[in-house]
Amino acid sequence: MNILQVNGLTKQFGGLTAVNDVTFDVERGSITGLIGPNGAGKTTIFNLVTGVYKVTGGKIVFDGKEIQNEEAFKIANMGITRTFQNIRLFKRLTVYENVLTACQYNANYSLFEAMVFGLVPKKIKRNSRFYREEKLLKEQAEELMEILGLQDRRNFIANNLPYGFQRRLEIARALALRPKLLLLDEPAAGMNPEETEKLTELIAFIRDKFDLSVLLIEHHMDLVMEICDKIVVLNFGCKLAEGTPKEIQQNPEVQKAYLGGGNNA
Amino acid sequence: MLKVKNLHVYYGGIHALKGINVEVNQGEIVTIIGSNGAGKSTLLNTITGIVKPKEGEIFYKGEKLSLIPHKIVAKGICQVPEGRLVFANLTVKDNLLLGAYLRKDKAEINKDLQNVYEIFPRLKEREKQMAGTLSGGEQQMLAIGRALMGRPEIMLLDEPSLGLAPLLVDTIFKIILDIKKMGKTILLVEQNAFKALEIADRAYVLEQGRITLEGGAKDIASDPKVQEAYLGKRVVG
Amino acid sequence: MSGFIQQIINGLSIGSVYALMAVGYSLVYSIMNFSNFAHGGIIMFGAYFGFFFMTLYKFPFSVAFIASGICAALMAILVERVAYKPLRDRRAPFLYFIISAMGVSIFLENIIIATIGPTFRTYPEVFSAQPIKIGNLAIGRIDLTMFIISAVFLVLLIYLIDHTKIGKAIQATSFNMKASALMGINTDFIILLVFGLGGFLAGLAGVLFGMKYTVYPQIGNITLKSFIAAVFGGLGSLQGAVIGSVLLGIIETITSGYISSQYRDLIAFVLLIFILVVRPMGLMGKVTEDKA
Amino acid sequence: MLSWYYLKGIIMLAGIYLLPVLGLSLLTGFTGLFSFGHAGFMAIGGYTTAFMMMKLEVPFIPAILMGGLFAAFFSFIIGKLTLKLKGDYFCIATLGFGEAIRLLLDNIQYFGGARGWPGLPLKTTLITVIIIDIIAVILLRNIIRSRHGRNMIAVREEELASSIIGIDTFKYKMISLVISAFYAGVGGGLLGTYLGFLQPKIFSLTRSTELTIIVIFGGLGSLTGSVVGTILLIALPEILRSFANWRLVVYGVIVVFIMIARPEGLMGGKELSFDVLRNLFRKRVKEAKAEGGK
Amino acid sequence: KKEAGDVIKVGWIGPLSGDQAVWGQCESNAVKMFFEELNNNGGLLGKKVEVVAYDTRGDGTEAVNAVRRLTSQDKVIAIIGPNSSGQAIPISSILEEMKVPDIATVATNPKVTVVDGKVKPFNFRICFIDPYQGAVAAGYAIDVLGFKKAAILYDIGDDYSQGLTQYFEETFTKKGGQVVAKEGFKTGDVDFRPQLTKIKAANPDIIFMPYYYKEVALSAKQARELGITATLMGGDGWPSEQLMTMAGDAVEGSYIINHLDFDDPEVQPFRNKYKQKFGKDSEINGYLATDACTLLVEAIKKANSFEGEKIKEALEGIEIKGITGNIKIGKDTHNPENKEAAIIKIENGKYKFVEKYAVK
Ligand SMILES: Nc1ncnc2c1ncn2[C@@H]1O[C@H](COP(=O)(O)OP(=O)(O)OP(=O)(O)O)[C@@H](O)[C@H]1O
Ligand SMILES: Nc1ncnc2c1ncn2[C@@H]1O[C@H](COP(=O)(O)OP(=O)(O)OP(=O)(O)O)[C@@H](O)[C@H]1O
Ligand SMILES: CC(C)C[C@H](N)C(=O)O
Ligand SMILES: [Mg+2]
Ligand SMILES: [Mg+2]
Repeated sequence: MNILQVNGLTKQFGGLTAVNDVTFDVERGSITGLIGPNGAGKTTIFNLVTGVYKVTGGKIVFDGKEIQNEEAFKIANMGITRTFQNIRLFKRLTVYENVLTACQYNANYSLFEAMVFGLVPKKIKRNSRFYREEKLLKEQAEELMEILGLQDRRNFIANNLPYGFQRRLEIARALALRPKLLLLDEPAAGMNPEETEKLTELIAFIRDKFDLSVLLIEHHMDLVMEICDKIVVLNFGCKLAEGTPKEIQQNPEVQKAYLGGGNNA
Repeated sequence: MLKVKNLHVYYGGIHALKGINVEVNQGEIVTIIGSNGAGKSTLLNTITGIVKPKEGEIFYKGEKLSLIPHKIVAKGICQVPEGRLVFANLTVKDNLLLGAYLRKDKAEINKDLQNVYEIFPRLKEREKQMAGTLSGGEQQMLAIGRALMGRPEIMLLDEPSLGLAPLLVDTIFKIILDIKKMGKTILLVEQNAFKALEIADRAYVLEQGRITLEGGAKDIASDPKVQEAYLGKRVVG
Repeated sequence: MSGFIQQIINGLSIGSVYALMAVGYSLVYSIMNFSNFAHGGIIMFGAYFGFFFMTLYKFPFSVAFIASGICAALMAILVERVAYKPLRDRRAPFLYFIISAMGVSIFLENIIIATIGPTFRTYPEVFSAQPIKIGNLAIGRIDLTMFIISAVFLVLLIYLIDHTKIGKAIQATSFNMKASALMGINTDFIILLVFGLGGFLAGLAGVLFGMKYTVYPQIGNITLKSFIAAVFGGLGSLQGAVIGSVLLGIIETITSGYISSQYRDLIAFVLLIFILVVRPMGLMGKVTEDKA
Repeated sequence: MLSWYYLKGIIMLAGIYLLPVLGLSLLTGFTGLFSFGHAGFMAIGGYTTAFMMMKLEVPFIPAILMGGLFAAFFSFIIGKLTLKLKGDYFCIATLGFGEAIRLLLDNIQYFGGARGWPGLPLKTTLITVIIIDIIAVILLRNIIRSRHGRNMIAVREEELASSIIGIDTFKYKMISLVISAFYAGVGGGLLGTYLGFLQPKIFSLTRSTELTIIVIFGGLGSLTGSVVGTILLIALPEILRSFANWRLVVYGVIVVFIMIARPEGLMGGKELSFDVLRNLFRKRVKEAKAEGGK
Repeated sequence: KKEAGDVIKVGWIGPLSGDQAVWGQCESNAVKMFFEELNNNGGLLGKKVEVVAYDTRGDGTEAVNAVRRLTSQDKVIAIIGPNSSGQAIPISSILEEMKVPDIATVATNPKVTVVDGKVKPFNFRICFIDPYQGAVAAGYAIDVLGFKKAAILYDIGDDYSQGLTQYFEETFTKKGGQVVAKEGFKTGDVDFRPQLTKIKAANPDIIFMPYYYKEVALSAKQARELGITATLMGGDGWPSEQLMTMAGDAVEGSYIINHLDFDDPEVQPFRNKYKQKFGKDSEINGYLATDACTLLVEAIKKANSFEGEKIKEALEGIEIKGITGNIKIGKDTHNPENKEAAIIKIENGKYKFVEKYAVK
């Protein structure tokens, strides 16, 4: 069963067709790679899937529901979330606050409950949904920071984190939603080979631990080839190829358009 | 040519650079490797005057550098900053022309422009597009192209291969070598340490604000500690 | 019919007052990305400069006009240095600039009240108060002058910004100061230049305003209207500022003339909201999709 | 030295203004929306309260609550239309709204038009003001320290990122606006019954900008800052009273000075809570002990 | 009482800053000048008078604070001012609480002294009220000048302007006249052409302009530019030495309802003294503030006491001769009763007294 189906997806900016009739799907529980030269339309596809852009044509089906042109937050609440290629953290908040904020998805207490139970003696508070859920959120935030190795820098202002940590924080924030489908846009950018390797393990670990599917954009071929179950290759907005890492690596067209001699793989 | 002496930089309470000494000679490629948060970008930013050091001096051609960015740039030092920082509200072409802001030679500027377009044909196609809507990799090309337009004597490159497709990564390193051949000097910060060390003459390893290792690029590349920490277990290629 | 045409003329006349103020205001906005509420204060000072140059020092009009512009430009630069630069150096968010600007505008208005007094003053007559008459219609001479001056400066500024290197540097600086500095742009100078230009325009606007109406410490409040007009036209767009101003002027007069003068601003406001709902970036503002 | 009667007046006024300031603090400081129209919401609250009490003989407390609700209702309509607008565009819309409300009231002779509405019952007392203030601060603090408050802050920081973590940004802006209008409305009701008089002039643009100045002066994103800012900036003109016509000159200078000396405002995102005080105290004690040990 | 030795304090409030500062500064000057002179002439009941003047920015809430301070901190025995109803109305509860009488200078809304038929015990005033002035204007326009078609241009956001408009319109239509156009503008506006163009189309005989002289000058000039020839008429917001310099020919031939005849010999001493001392002419407020002081001093003498309540009682029904005419404070209204208005016509750029007039 596929968690995501993209069907004939097209996006135009003025006269420019950034994504042109692209069709592929992401199998449940898989890690699917989305690769292609710069400007091929990868990020644009993420923007379309997450509702940041309106589609020009085609269909996006998530978990059996058509979601194209839904509002971004609704799509997020259905279970798709992402990281950004150009990092978009809550810049002036701390690491902990970034993660905790994102955890909000897992709580249901209302504004009214918050107003009433916010400042009352513990005895009364303890039995409220507000108290229980807030406690839970905090635990979740701690856990996520732990998993992504952010505990040491929990009180850093996000903007002051080194690049690599900002990327991790983006992942942590995305995971807070307990997504069914996680879209990662160049998570390894700015990481050295050692760190990239750790990230590779982390992504696989996350997939299993959180029981989710991953759609991944990356230019680090070692990472892509190692963990992807399937790879979709884009070129000039069109799908160029689709297949297992092996197939893709040996595909001459992909080599010519993207890999270049294959010495990066 | 460029000499950094006992540099200390603080961000509020954070001691980001703890007494750095770096030297770059005319016509050399020098690379700085180090993990996230080591202080690489901080070093480059301090050289171009964007970050003010608390202690220490920077000499350029024997002269002490001022701390004012545009004066530093006027001396022929140019940086490709981390995060690209293209002018999102201007077209690709305007971005490139701004790279040549301090130059007056119209004809030469035009020649360089064509040259950049040759290296990155994608930019030529997108000449009139607003830079902010370019894809990540396209922006990176633009940032490099913009720096080339300034015809600097020394270029500070902060992770120039970031976000570029493998094919282009090769291109970029070729370009860096080409620039060197033109007699220019390069200070390169790279996560792709393997490639960086391959083209560099000398290298520094930066760890938590301190230089822990320095020497010829080949030596550094064969250092077991460096191999483990920065090159990954499987050295590819 | 002649009533209607007269109303349009009235609208253009009011609109050109707004326009002259809005251009300088919009110029500063386009680089600093914040609404410089001190602009009104500079305009007011411009009006006083012109008044004193002409009455106390007996400068001829043209000299007084330009001198007021220059004085106002220096003042704008001073304000920038004192009230904004420290904030800029600390990379403070734009809200703080706005508050600082409000402080400045309170200061400017009241320093006049406290020193030279709150009374109104009248310029000596330079342009004949007799309007140009075409049949039943009356067109004020100052109105015409203002209209022409706004138009000329608009064209000059657009040329400067869109077609010169300095203009590109201004745009670049407005977008990212750090990156601009890395291009070798002297961002500090660019900012002074913009404030100077904005201040110069404010000075001219002040003199013309003072001549057309009168000089008093609250002149600055009129900039509220040009502020609205600039937003209406699309912030940061100079063309937008002018078009917005003229439109606002005409909307106001048509409303006063044919619907209700009592509810004029209410109707203008509803229209403004309506236009913004349809075009959230103002009339001439660029609509860009947020690239993620 | 200072007479209690006079001091009481200032405290009451500060207490009354604290409400719209708190509302605006939520909107501007925590949600990142700038409003120049809050005097308009105060006006709606004030006139509604007066109408309820004078014409419908509703008791005091329900009447000011109605004032708040009515202001909130108006803000809801305005929000529906304009919350999609960004930055200054939204700000202009609120500015226009505030002015429009005043113009409307100027024209409604039933409420006295521009000549105002005298003879309102003088119900506002120091105790009521203080109790309402305390409740208002606590409620707001509770909101801010909940996921709802964090969502608002997220919207302030980065709208796009907020929406991809499932935050309905429009809804949270709306909640913030409605709550802040409610606070402003209640403040308006209290002001009317403190002065015994309402006049559209009282709710001028200057008043709106004053509120904004207070919020930013106190420090964006800090409730403590709003409280401290209100007290200081309401008291400041009183302190400066003897400067006569130089008063506002000095006021302007002080505002600019604070902004450039402490651009983050007095409190700048920090809160003064009992925990902080306690910790501060403990630290002092520890330090003292350490010193003593040496 | 607590007064330090032989000094008593009198308060004044009004706008020293903000957009009404012109009037406030003039009033505070006049009040200070008045008491200075009084002190030089031996003071009041053997005591010197100190004036404590506070700025209100013209704002009601500030007025409340200022009065709280005056009454409790400074312990003034009485207050002069403020200059507008918006400030005068909210202070009444404090005056009552602290038992300090106040004489407003130009707060013309009837409700300053009387609300719902009840007189406010400590609020007094020296000026006419809006209904009276509006009626005088309308009466004079129709009965004496014989104009039948009037247009009104007024400031919607200003209480005074709205008041005069209402009563002018009422009287004028009651007397058989017709208001052919009624146009509004907003405080702070400087361009009135759209409204005037509309008024021109209605072709009135007279245009009633109940607002202050800055706007008067601007609107009159613009009216003439548009070719409007109708006679203009205004209230006590008009008279100022500045009007003529600003408006020039545009106001020639206009009629003004004023408190006094500027050329009246009785007025000259104050007029000259003020000009000499401050280097500029007094606004109309200066005259009224001076009369308010005279009124207060007479009341204190009559009461032979500095106690608020006694002064208040003395004020009720007191009669004085001030520079703005004979003033008798009504017991049930706290207004000057039957104060005659002076009709002034502008001729050759001068204020020319026409006659004293009271509406029938
Ligand atoms: N808002 C926009 N307006 C105009 N063109 C756009 C816009 N967004 C993207 N594009 C163009 O669409 C193309 C696809 O961009 P996209 O960001 O999807 O590329 P990408 O595959 O993610 O590339 P990279 O690997 O470099 O990040 C690019 O050529 C880009 O210039
Ligand atoms: N503006 C800032 N404010 C506070 N701390 C900062 C700031 N910028 C950087 N730092 C801190 O300084 C240290 C060095 O950061 P720097 O960005 O120079 O690292 P880097 O080596 O370039 O890392 P990366 O490889 O991730 O780009 C880090 O610990 C970082 O958290
Ligand atoms: C727009 C307003 C808030 C400020 C106004 N322009 C002034 O200078 O006072
Ligand atoms: Mg991309
Ligand atoms: Mg870096």
